[in-house]
Amino acid sequence: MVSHAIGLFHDPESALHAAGQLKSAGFAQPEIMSPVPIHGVEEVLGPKKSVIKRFTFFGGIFGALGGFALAAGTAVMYLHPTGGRPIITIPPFLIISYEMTILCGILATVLGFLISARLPVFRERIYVPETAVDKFGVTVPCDSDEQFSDAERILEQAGAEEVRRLGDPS
Amino acid sequence: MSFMDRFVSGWRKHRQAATDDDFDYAWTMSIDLDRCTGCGACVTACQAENNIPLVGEKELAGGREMQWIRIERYWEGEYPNAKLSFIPMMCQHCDSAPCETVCPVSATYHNQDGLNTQIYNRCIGTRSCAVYCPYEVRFFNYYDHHWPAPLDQQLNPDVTVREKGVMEKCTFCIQRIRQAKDHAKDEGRRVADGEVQPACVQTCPSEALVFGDRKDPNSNVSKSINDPRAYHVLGELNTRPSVVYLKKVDADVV
Amino acid sequence: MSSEQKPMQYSDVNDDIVRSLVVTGRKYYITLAIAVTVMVTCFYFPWFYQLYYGIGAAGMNNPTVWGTYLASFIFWIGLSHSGTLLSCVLHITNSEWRKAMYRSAEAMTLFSLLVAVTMVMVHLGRPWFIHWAAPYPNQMELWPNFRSPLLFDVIAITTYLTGSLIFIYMGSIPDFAAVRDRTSGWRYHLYVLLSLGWRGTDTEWHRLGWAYTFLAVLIIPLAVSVHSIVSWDFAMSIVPGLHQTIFAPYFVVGAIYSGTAGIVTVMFVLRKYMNFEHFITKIHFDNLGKLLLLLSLLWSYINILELFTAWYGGTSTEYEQLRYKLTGYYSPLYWEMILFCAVAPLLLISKKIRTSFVPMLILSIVINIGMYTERFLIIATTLSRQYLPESWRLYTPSMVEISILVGSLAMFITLFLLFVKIFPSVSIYEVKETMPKPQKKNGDRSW
Amino acid sequence: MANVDRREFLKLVGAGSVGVGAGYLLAESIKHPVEHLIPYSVPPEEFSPGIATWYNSVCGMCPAGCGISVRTREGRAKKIEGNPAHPVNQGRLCALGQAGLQTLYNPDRITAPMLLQGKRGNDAFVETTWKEGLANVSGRLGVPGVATVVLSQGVRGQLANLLELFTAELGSAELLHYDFAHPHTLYAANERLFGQQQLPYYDIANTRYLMSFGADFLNNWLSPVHHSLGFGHSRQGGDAQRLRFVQIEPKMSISGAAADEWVAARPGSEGVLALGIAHQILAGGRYSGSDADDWTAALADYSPELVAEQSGVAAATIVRLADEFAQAKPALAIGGGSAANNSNGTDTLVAVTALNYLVGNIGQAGGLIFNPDPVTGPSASSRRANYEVMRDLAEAAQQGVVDVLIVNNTNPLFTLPTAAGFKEALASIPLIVSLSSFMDETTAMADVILPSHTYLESWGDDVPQPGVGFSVAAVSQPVVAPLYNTRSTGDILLGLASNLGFRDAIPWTTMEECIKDGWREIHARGEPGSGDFDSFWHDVLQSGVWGEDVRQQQDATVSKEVIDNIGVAAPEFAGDVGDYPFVLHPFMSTSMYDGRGANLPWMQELPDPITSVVYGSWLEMNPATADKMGLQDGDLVQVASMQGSVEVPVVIFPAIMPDVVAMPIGQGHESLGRYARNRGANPIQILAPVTDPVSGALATGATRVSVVATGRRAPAVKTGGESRQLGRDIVRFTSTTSDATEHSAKLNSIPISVEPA
Repeated sequence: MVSHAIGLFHDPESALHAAGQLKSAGFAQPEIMSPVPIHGVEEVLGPKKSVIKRFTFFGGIFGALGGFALAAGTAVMYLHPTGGRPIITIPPFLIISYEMTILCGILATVLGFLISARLPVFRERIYVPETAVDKFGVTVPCDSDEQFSDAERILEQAGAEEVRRLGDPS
Repeated sequence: MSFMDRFVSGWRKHRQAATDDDFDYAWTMSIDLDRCTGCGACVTACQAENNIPLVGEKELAGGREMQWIRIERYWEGEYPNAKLSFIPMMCQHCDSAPCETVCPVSATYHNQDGLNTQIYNRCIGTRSCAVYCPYEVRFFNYYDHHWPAPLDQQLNPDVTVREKGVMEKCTFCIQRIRQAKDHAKDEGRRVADGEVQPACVQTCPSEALVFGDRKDPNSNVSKSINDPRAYHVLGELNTRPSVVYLKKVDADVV
Repeated sequence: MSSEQKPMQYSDVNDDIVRSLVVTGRKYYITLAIAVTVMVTCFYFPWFYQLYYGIGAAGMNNPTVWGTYLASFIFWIGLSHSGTLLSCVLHITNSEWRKAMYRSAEAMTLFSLLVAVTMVMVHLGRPWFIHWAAPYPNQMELWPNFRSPLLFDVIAITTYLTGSLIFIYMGSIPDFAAVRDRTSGWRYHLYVLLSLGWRGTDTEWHRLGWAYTFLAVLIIPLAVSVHSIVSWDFAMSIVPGLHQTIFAPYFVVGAIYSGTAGIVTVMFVLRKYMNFEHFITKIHFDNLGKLLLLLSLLWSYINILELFTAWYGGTSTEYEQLRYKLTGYYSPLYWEMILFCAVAPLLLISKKIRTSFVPMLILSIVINIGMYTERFLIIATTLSRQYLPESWRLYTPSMVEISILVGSLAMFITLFLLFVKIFPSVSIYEVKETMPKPQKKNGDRSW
Repeated sequence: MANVDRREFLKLVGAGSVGVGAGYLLAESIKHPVEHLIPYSVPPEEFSPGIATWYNSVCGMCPAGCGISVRTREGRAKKIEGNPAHPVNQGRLCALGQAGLQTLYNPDRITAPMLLQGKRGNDAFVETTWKEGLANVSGRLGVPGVATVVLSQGVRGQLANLLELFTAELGSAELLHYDFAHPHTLYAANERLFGQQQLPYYDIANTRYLMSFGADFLNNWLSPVHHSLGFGHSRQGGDAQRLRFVQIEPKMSISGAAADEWVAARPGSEGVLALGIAHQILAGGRYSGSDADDWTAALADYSPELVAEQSGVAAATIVRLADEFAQAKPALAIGGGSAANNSNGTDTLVAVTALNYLVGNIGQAGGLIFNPDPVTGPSASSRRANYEVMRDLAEAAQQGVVDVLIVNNTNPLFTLPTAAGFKEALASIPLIVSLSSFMDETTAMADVILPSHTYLESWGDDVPQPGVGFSVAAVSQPVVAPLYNTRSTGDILLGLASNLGFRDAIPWTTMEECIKDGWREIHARGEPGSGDFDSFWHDVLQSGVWGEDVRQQQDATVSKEVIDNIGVAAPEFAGDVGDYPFVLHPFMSTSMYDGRGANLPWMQELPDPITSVVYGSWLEMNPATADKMGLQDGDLVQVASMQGSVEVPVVIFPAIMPDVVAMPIGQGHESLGRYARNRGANPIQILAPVTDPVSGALATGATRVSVVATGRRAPAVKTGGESRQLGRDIVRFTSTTSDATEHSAKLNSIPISVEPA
């Protein structure tokens, strides 16, 4: 585990500021850990792209086609004429298609979320439990003690209530 | 043939609704209401042929009768001009059967004889077919029924005994149809008119019931259904029944 | 919130919620014990009896082959409707007041759906073969009949259940993480698993936000379709009184209506017994009350429309349905339903009632009783008066059915009781979002 | 048959599927009772597992004598169908006939001979052996001077002969055939008018106008299946003119429901009405026979106006009916059922039958055709016990004159009113022997039960009565091995006879031989070169029926004496109008017949065609009357006559006269097994002992009753809901005249969705 410097802030604005400072000081991309989603991250740390919408979209398309194919294909596989209708009956199969669109869309969205958020992870990672309550943490990896003291300084300047060093100092 | 061609031809084929031509036979029954006397022989014949359980007084009182064919009776007018009409009612074997489309597990569908069949061991007992049937001719096994010994010795070995939770209904005595078809097939011919009769038709004392293949234009049933008196019960629902009723003649009706 | 002593802090939220999970009073155990006992005696015993002897244990008969089981099914499906649906709609429209209540609303959806699925099992003649309705390649190469409205149901409800479960779960991941940090023992391990290693980084929040919104967008049409499809079980038949185009919107409105009332009930209980006074306030009741009023008016409108079509159509079958509904054997229930669902909710026009907790509770219960009656009547009146007068029969529920109805309620309560001890029943992070953001402390400003 | 090769197997398959198996082969195999699904690893030759074998026989459920084909599989009877070769039913069968299987497989059959141990009527029977049971009875019969009465159900053919021989040998013994439903009045009327011992054949199939006075000929009057066949044929049988059918009765019967016109006439006034119609025919000059003047004189008092007053039928209707009846050719009048069950029953039927004479249809197609004498067995009307005979028997027994009573499958305790005193009579008879297959009320009072086979296990033969206009006889053969330790009635009698040493008069050891001997005579009627008896017998067993085109040509004249004395007295009713305001109209229901259907679950579950009631009794009441009394459908009422009372629920019945209440016969058994016991009420019990003095028959329709609400509700179990169509056009009508113009779409093409209502 790489050594990390973590500054804990009382408010999101200060945390964002600190992250910005760290970034401009040439540190690797800092991470902000917060109890609530905070706004303005992209302005400070650069835009975030999400692939989730593609997952959702293609999942939906797959569901729509797959749903119809499932209904029509199985109807053709084992012929059961019912109700004087054709074997491939469009309106009911569209309903199946519709539901499958949503089902596959949902599942794909979840998949997209997990992949893009890199979850689940069950090994130990840099984490400060306070950030789940009321602290806003800014994390940055530090390769050396010098780097850490630089980070510590920047964080404290930005108003960190506390700065911790986590992980193995390597 | 390329995959695409097969797909297109398959699509075209399966987008067509089945017609009489798609079935081997189109079994049809005609019921002459002018002949029907309401005697109930058909009801008992059906019970004997099809292993229809005895449900008992309590169940009957609860409205759970189990008779694939029943005699409905309708009064017109008041005393002294009251008139009574009987109408035997059984599964109409509709070509556009509402019950068939609703079954989620395909337990009921149209077989190659154009019959509306009920596959007992496929039924999961949603009972939706009974709701969808406008003729109220589908019967549900609310219990496992037992025949006290030795009444069970009468059970017809050609017909399944249904277990609880299964829907059942008139089959046009499919076991007899199958037998006649097998017999005809052995001889390399089609089933002749009158060769097969369901138990109700077979026993009807006033010969009000006629059964046959309407694809054969010379069959008795074809003649019956071309009678000017022919009509379908609840024909306005467009279920296209295979049971045709012949109007009762009443000189007082204009 | 103004009445509270001091403004809530972020940490108070965590404390309150974690306490609600960890600290369990005797009252809770007693309630749970009662709920479980009622569930077992009133639901499982009669059900096993019915499984053993057959559906005959219920009061259904030949024309009325559907009964209270299916009525309960629609009822529970309906109840499920406001949770996730409402939550999604409010999420997309960014309603702040949603945030304190949506978790429990979604839980309600989930559990109503579970109970609804159980009711289907109870309803089936041979539930042990229910897997035949699932599309999977089996040894007979036999696939389900995709033309059947019932199979639409199977697919739609599966989707809805999956969607709801995912939606509530996804919204809870940050909360699981928060709770994880404060618990120990088996709970800790559970929450480690449930939180998936959530740390609350900016990327995670970003992805969660997008995924959550997509889910919400997907679930809204799904929820609408689910109850439309449930209505098609009826409307696609040709039974007079059921074969109506209005049924899909009717069912959807009815579903949201009873679901919203259900939320009011649940909120009241949570507020009262989980000490969530901070989170669930008059604002919620006021807003839900307005929604209820709107829905009741919509519902009444559709009912009048239904009567009108029956009368205007004038066919013997439809007209008899109308006559029978208004004056027949089940008519007292009909008028009870009108009183409970159309007349009583008019009281909600008064703000005073909307913002008082107990009257709202009573109204919400009354509405749901009325809505259950509606579902019962949809089945009982129509099926007992179909095309052939000769086949008309009356249907009255048997003791087994009534018992299972009571037991299903207990099952719902049991599930809910277990839920509040596992899921943070109020969303921690979203409640925090509604609170004033921590401001920089004076003097800290060093930049 | 140890190794069946394929060829042989196929032959068997062929034989089985051809349908008709040879029954005599079964006689060899009836030794082992059936116990398992396929009880034979190596089956006897005539059983092929999986292949049905059919046996032709005769239906024993009612006296009509229809031919049946019984389908058997693996030695078990599976289905009874009509024998297409039999002229009576031509392959058709009624509900009761179908249910015959449930007499065979009834769970409440008596399975072995029994002796009473203890008090009578306490079900204190112990099983015994046949040897002991027969010895017990023959020991008592063998005592010189013992007065014996053999009371049998109406049997025909060789069994009837055997019964006569047996009673004759016994010495001081009397043979009585007792059937509740036996049409004594009809026999009496035919005898008086035409001097006929037989009932005539009513050619309904070819008639164009049928006027039925109370005869429920489609339900259970005489030969319902044959009548139904004829009815169907004359109604819609090809291009001939459709039958017009008028039913005259106080309560709509099943035949009344099928009628084009149902006319309500006061109970007992049917005869007067018939005479009024006859009067009108003569007045219109439509009868031109040589005795027209005699008739005119005899009928002078029956002008339509006077008849209208007595019958409650409008004079205009009477005139119209008379005109229609006289104009239609051929027209047929039949009478029976409710018209015959009054104190003027015979006179009524004479009047009704005379209508046929007046329109000249005697011996004509579509009319009334006389039957030849039966080819085997005694004549139909001999030794028939009517009510008066039974009452006298009861009186004699009470005085201790009867020592032994042998009851064969008849149940007088159930079918006689309490007023007949039969129960008390039984108590004073020292030895009662019952040959019944079931523990019916009479059998429950027996000392010795020698249980007989059901008709599906026994040998027998039969001549249908009424016949079909020519000579017919049929053989009844066992279709399954006996289920229990029972014997056929004939074999029991033969056993007793052998114990008693009647070898000379009764030489047979089995009933089969006895029947074969009878049929040798029939064989002898054929042309001499027509083959030996064995092949003849084989053919008869295969087809189940034998017929010969022998018709009776009889000059149908009515003597002047009969004409002069024609007239119908006012009916006599027991009970004061004030105290007992209603006339009770007991009727035989479709399923129960005279009560014998009550132990058959199919019959209990067969809804009454008109009211749809199952499993119980009910009281039919006019809606206006019920309204006036504040009674609703399902209210339990007490129906009381001077003889007693029963409690039954009310069923509102739209087609019954306001002052008549009707009750079905057949329920109210105290015994007869689980399906029959303690169910409904027996209206026969409360009937007053009024008889028709001419025929001695019980006037079942001559009891007045009061109907009092009990305040309780006990609705009859019905399978039907609302019985009005509410404009839904489920049953559609067309008028004969509009047929030509109205034409619907071809049905076998496609939807006839829109059709003029």
